Amino acid sequence: AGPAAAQAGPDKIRIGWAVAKTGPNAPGVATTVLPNYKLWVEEINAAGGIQLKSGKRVPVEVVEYDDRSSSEEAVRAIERLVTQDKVDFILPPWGTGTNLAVGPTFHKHGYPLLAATAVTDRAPDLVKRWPNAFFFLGTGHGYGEALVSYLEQERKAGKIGTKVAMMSVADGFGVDLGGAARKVLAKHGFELVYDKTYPVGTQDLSPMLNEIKGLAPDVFIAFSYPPDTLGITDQAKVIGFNPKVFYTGVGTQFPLYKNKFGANVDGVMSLGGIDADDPAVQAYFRRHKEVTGQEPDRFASPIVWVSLQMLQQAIERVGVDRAAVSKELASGTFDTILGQVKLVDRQWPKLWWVGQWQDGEFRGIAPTDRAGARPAVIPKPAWKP
Amino acid sequence: MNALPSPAAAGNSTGAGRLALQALAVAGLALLAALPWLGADDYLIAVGINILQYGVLATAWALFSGPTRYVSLATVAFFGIGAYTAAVFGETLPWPAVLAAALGVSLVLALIVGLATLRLSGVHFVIFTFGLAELVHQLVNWYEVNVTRTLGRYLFVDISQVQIYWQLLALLVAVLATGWAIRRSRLGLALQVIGDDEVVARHVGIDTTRAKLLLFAISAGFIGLAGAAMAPRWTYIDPAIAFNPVISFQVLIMALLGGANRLFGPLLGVLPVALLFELLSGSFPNHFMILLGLVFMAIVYFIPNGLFGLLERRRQRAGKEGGK
Amino acid sequence: MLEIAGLSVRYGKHLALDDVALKVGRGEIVVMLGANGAGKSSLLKAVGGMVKREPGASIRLAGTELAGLPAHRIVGAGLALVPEGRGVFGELTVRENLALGAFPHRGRAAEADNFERVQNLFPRLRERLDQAVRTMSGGEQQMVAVGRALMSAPAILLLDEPSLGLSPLMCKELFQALARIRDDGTGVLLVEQNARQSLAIGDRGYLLEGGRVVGSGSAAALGADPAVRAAYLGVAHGEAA
Amino acid sequence: MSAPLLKVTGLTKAFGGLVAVDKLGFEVAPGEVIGLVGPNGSGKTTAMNLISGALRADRGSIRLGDAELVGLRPDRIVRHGVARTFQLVRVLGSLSCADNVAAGLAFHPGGAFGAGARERIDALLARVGLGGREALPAGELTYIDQKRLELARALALAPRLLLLDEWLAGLNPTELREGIALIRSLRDEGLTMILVEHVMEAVHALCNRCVVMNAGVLLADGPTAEVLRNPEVVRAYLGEDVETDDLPPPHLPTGEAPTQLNLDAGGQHA
Amino acid sequence: MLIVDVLLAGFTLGGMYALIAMGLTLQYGVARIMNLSYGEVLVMSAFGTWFAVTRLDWNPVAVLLASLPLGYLASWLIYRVLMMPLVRRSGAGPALEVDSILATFGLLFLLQGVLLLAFGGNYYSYSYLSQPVDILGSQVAANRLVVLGFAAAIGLGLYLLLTRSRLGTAVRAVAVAPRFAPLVGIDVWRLSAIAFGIGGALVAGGGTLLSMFLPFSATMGVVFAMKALVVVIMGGVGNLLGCLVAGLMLGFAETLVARFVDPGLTLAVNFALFLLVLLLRPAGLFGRVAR
Ligand SMILES: Nc1ncnc2c1ncn2[C@@H]1O[C@H](COP(=O)(O)OP(=O)(O)OP(=O)(O)O)[C@@H](O)[C@H]1O
Ligand SMILES: Nc1ncnc2c1ncn2[C@@H]1O[C@H](COP(=O)(O)OP(=O)(O)OP(=O)(O)O)[C@@H](O)[C@H]1O
Ligand SMILES: [Mg+2]
Ligand SMILES: [Mg+2]
Repeated sequence: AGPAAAQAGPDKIRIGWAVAKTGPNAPGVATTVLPNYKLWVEEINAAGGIQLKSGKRVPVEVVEYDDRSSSEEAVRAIERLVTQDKVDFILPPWGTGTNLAVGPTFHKHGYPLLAATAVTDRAPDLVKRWPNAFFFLGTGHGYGEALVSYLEQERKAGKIGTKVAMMSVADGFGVDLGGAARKVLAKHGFELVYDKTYPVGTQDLSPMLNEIKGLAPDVFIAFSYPPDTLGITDQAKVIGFNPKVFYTGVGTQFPLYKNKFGANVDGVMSLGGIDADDPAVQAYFRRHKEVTGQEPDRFASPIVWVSLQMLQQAIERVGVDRAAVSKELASGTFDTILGQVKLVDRQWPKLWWVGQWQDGEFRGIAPTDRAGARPAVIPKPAWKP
Repeated sequence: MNALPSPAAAGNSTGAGRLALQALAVAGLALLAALPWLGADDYLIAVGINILQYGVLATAWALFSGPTRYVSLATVAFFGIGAYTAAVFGETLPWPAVLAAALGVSLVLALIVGLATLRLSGVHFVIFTFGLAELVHQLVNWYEVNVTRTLGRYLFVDISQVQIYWQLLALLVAVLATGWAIRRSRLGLALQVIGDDEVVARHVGIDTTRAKLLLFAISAGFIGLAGAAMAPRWTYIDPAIAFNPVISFQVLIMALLGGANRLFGPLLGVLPVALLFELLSGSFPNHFMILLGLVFMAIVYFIPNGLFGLLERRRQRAGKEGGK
Repeated sequence: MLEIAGLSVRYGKHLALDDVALKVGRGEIVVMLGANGAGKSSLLKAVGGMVKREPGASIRLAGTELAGLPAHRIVGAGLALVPEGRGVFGELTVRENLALGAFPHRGRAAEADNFERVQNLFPRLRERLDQAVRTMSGGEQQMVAVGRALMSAPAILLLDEPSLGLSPLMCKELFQALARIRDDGTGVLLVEQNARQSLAIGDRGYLLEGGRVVGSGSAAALGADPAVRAAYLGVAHGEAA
Repeated sequence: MSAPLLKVTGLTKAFGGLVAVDKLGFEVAPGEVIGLVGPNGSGKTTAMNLISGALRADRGSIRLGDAELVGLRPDRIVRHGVARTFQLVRVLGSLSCADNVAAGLAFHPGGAFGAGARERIDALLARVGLGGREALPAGELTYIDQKRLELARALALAPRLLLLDEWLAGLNPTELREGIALIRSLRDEGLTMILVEHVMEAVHALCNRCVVMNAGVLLADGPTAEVLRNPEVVRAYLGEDVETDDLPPPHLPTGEAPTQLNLDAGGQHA
Repeated sequence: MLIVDVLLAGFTLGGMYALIAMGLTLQYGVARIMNLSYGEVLVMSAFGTWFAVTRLDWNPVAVLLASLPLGYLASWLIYRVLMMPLVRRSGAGPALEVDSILATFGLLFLLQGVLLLAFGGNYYSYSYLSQPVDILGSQVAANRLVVLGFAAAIGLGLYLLLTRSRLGTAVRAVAVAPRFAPLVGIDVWRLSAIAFGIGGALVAGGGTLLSMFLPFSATMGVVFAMKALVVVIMGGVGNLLGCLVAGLMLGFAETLVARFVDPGLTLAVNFALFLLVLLLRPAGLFGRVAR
C-alpha cells in the first residue's frame, strides 16, 4: 500500500473489546461500560462512520470477547484481539485490576489504553511506565482528600462537628480511599470514632451500622461496593441512623439506587457526580436511555463516554495510526459532554470528587469552584419511612 | 463420597496401547516446546500458556486426588499463595529465589492444611478444602488491609510471555515425571490402597497420614510453583485475583473429565476444555455460557467415564475386532 | 404360591443363573442347596428384583406376575428378601430399620404385633432399639436384617444365609422361629450353608449347580441322598448310616 | 509353658454406657491357636479391634512379646507382627487380586515390592486357592473368594500373630474342610492365631484352647473340649442340646419315597 | 440495646443462611445430586420475583405461592429428565458424584447464560417490608424477620416430618443406603424426585424471600451455592435441623465478630468456625455418615 492508499485511509475501523460479561465483574460492566460502548458504536455507525481527515466516513466494526472477570482471560483476549483479529483500537475492560493486568499487553503492542474505570494511586507512575496509557478516574487519594477538604469547609462553617465514622470495603478501592481519608481527616483534626474494613461479599452489614449509630457521628463515610451500598442505606434507614453527612460508595450513583430508595436518596453523598443541568449531559442521558434501555450511572458512565468521545475525535484528527492517536490524546484538547477536556500527564484533571443526590439527580458538589457545582445540603434530611 | 470412579472401572489399558499413548504424549510435549520457534504469535503463546497452566494444575491435582479419591478444592489456595509470594518478592529477589520461596510457602501451607484436613473424607473433605481456600484468601486479605495497608500489589518484572511458557512447560514435564515415578513406587501403591479402603490401608502397615501428607505437599508444591510462574502475567495482583475459586473448580472439572486415575488423563481433559472455552468465548461472547453449559451436559451424557475411558474403550473394541 | 420359571441372570458374558424353575408353597420351607458360586444369591436377588433378570422369566405369586415389577413393588406384593450382606440401614437405628420393614402397605396392619414378635424372637434387639445399626456386632446386624424382613408380613420370605455369624444358640433359635413362621402360613425360600439344620426344618429342597437346578426332592430325601450328604452335609460317602 | 506371645490384661472398652469389653485378660503362647467364642455382641470383634489397633482401649494392656500395643496406630501394630482379617470382608475391590496381596507385602519390614514381590504374590494366591486370578479385580470375586484373598493379604504381612474374625463363616461343609485344612497347615508352620468363630466344628478341629466371652467379660478359658462343656458356656452360647451328628427329620413323611430326585452331581457343568 | 442488636442481627443473618441451605441439603442428602446449579435456581427465583413485583405489581409474599410450586415442578423435572439417566447409569455408585457434579456444572452455565441474556449483568433490587420493627428497643427490618420465620418454620417442620414420620424415615433410608431401600418397598426414584423437588421448592422460596432485601445479579448464584454448601456440610448432610443450627452459628459468629472484634475478619471467622466444626465432628454437627 503506497501513500495513496494511506491517503484514502481504511474503509472500516476495527474496534475490539474484552469485558466481563460473566463473573463478579459483570455488574460493573453492565452498568458502566458496555452500554456506553454500544451507544458509541451505534452513534458512529448511524452517522455513517468516523469522519477521517480526508473527509471520508468509515464505519466501525466490533470484535468482542468475554474476559469472565479473570485477569488471565483478559490478557489472553487482548492478545487475541491484537494478533488474531488485528483490530485497530481496543476499548478497555472494567475495573482497576483488569485494566492494570492488560496494561503491559496494550503497552507492548502500542495500543492506547483509555482506562476510564480504574482508580489507582499508582496512576502517576503508570503513565510514565506505559506511554500509551491514560487514566480518567483519578486516584484514591484524590477522592479521599477532596471529600475531607470539603468536610473541613463545612465544619469551619459550623454545619458539622468533628466526629467521623468510616467503614471501607477490604479491597484495593476501599483501602486506597480509606487510607487517604484517614490521613487527611487526622490532619484536619477530625476525630475518627469508627474506622473498620469489611470483606468483599459480606452479606450483612447491620452489626457495623448498629455500632456506628451508637457512636452518633456527625459524618458517616462508607467506601463501599454496590450491593453493600444498598445494604448500608437500607439498614441506616431501618435503624433510623441520620448523621449530618451520609456518604456511601460505588452504587450510590446508580439509577438502581434511586429506584430503590425513591425520595430518600436526597442528601446522600458519594464520589462522582454530574452537572445535570448541562444540556450536553442531559442529551447524553437521553441518548443512553434510548439506545441501551437503561440510564447511565452518575459517576463513571459519563467519563467512559468522554474517553470514547476523545478517542473518536483523535481518530478524526490523525487517522488510525495508533501512535499518532496516543500522541493526540495526550496533548490535544477535546470537546466533550463535560466541556473542553485536556489531559494533564495523560490523566483527567477535572473530576467531580464529591456528589450528592439533590432533587432526584446526583449532582457534583466538589470541587466547589467548578462550574455547575451545587452547594451541599447539610444536614441530610432524615430518612422517611 | 468416593467421587472418583475406581481405576478398575476406568478400564485397563493394554501395554502396547499405553506405550503408543506415551509416545504420543512425548511427541506432543516436544511440539509444545518448539512452539515459540515455530513462529507462534502472542496469542498462540497465550493459549499455550493457558493450556500448560491448567495442564500443570490438573495433573498435579490428580497426583493426589486421583489415587486417594480425596477431591480437593484447595487448588487455588496454593496457586494463589504461589502467585502472591511472587508478587511480594518479585521485585526484590532474583526470580529463581522467588520460585523457591513460592515452593516453600506452598509446602508449609500444605503441611499445615494436610495435618488438619486429612482425617476428613468424602464430601466433607471437598467442602473443607473449599472453605480452606477461602480462609486463606480472607486471611491474606485481612493481613494486607490491616498490617501492610496496601491491597493489590504491582509486579513489574522482566519476564517475557515465552519465558512464562517455558517455565510452565518445564513444570508440566516435572509433574508428569513425578507422577510417573510415584506410580511405580510403594507410595503409589499405598495411595491406591488408601483410595480404596483406608482402614485396610492402616492394617497392612501403611502410615496413611504420612503418605497422604507427602503427596498432598508434593501436589501443592507444583501448584504453588504454577501460581508463581503465572503471576508476572498480570502486573496487578490482589487476593481476589489470586484466589479466584473458579480455578479450583475448573481444575477439578478438567481432571474429572479427562480421567483422574491416569497420568495423562487430566491433560486429556485440559486440552478440549481449554480449547472449548477459547472457541466458544471467542465466537459467541454473548451466548458463551449457554453453549458451554450445553456442551458440558452433552459430554456428561454421551461420554461417561471421562475421555480417557472413552479412548480406552475405543481401543479395546478396535483391538478385539482386529484380533478376530 | 410362588412359582418361578425360566429365570436367568447374566453378569456380562457369564450366565450365573440358567433357566431356573422352582416353587414355594404356602407354609412351606424350601431349602436351596448349592456350592460356592452356584448362583444361590443371584437367584434370590433376581426373584427380589435386585439384579436384572434376562427376559422371559416368570415369577408368579399367588397367580400375580411379578417379573415385570421393580424391586420395591415386589416387596409390596409380598416377597421379602434378606440379601447376602444384610442390606440394613446402618445409619438408622434398630427401631427405624424395623419400622421401615413395615413400609409396604401389607406390613402396616399388623405392625405392632410384628414388632413385638421380632423383639421376642431377638431379645437383643429389644435392648438396643435406639442403637445405630452400623455400630452393632455382626450377629446383631443379622438379627436386624431378618427382623426387618419379617416386619413386612411377607407371603414369601427369601433368606440368604440368615444364620451367617449367629452364635450356635441364636442359630438354633432362628431355625425354630423359621419353623414357627412357616407354621403361620408364610412360605420360606432358604439359602443356607448350614444344610444340616436347614434340611432339618425344611420341607423340600433344590440343588443348584452352575446356575441350573440339578435336583430336587423332599428334605428328607435330600438329607438321605449320599451325594448330597457328601457335598453339603460334610459326611463322606459311606461314612454315615 | 513358654513366655506368652500375647498377653492381654484388664482390657476395657466402652461405647457410651455400653461396656463392650470389660477387664478382659488372657494369654496366647507362641504357636498356639486359640478360639475366641461367645454369644453375638459379646465383644469378640471389639477385642480383635483393640488388639489390631482399629480401636483404642480405654484401659488395660496388650503386650506382644516385649512390646505394648495399646496406644499404637494400626500401621505400627502391623509392623510388630499382628495381621487380621475382617468379619465383613474388606478387600480392595478396585485393585486386582495381585495388588491386594502386594499391598500386604509392601509396607512392612521384610516385605517386598515390585518385581521382587511377584513370586511371593503368586505363591500366596496359590496357597489360598486363588492361583490364576492375579489380574481379576478383587471386587468381582465371590464372597468366599474374597475371604480367601483377605487371608492371603494378611499372610503377606508375615505376621507373628494372626487374628481371624469368622473367617470360616458361610462355608459349606466341603469348603469348610478345605478352610480348616488351610488354617491347620498354617498352624503346623508355627503361626500363632486367634480364631473368632461360631462354627464349632472348626473350633473343635483347630483350637486346643478356647476363651469364651459373654457380655464383654471373660466367661471361661481352658482346653476346648472342657470349656465347651462348661454349663455356663452351654447356656449362654451353645444352647442345651449339643450337636447331634445325624438329621432329626421332623417332617419326614414316613415311608415316602424321594420325589423326583434326579441328581446329576458333578454333571455337565463341571 | 447491644444484646438485642446482636441477637437480632445474628438470628436474621443465620436464618438467611439456613434458608438458602435447606434445599441443598435435601437435594444432596437425599437425592444424592451435588447440585452445583443450586445458586442459579435461587437467583432465577429472585429475578422472577423481581419481575412479578416490579412489572406485575404482585406482593412478594404472594409470589411465594407461585415460586414454591414452580420450584418444585422445575426441580422435579430436572431430576426426572436430566438426573435420572445419570443415577441409573451409575447404579447410585460413586460415579454418580462425578456425573452429577459435571452435569449440574453444565446446568449452572446454561441457567446463568439464560439469565444474562434475559436480564444482563446488572444488579437488581426492590424494596419491600424494609420498615423497621421495634423489638425491645432495637430496630430490625421486617423482611428479615419474615425470612427468619420462614427458615425456622421450614427447618423445624421438615425436620419433624423427616424424623417422626414413616415417610421421613424412608427418605432418610434413601439418603443413607439407596441400594437397599427397595428391600423394604421404597420407590427410590419417586422419593428422590420428590426430595429433589422439595429441595427445589425451598430454593425457589429462598430466592423469593432473599430478593426482598438483598440486591442480586445474574452472576451471583455461585456465591449463594457456596454458602449453602458450607452450611449443609457443617450441619450434617441431609439434616434440616443441622442447617438451621449451622446457619445460626455462622450468623452469630459473623455478627459477634463484626461487633466485637473486627468486621474485616467476619468471613475468615466464618470459615474458621466451619473448619473447626468439621475437625471436631468430621461428619458435621448432626451428621452420622463418615464416608
Ligand atoms: N456382580 C457380579 N458381577 C459379576 N459376576 C458376579 C456378580 N455377582 C455374582 N457373580 C458371579 O455369579 C456366580 C454366582 O454367584 P452367586 O453369588 O449367586 O453364588 P452363590 O451360590 O450365592 O455363592 P456363595 O455360596 O459364594 O454365596 C459366581 O460365579 C459369581 O462369581
Ligand atoms: N461403635 C460402637 N458403638 C456402640 N456400640 C458398639 C460399637 N461397636 C460395638 N458395639 C457394641 O458392642 C458389643 C460388642 O460388639 P462386638 O462386635 O465386639 O461383638 P461380637 O462378639 O463380635 O459379636 P458377633 O459374634 O455378633 O460378631 C455389641 O453389643 C455391639 O452392639
Ligand atoms: Mg451367596
Ligand atoms: Mg463379631
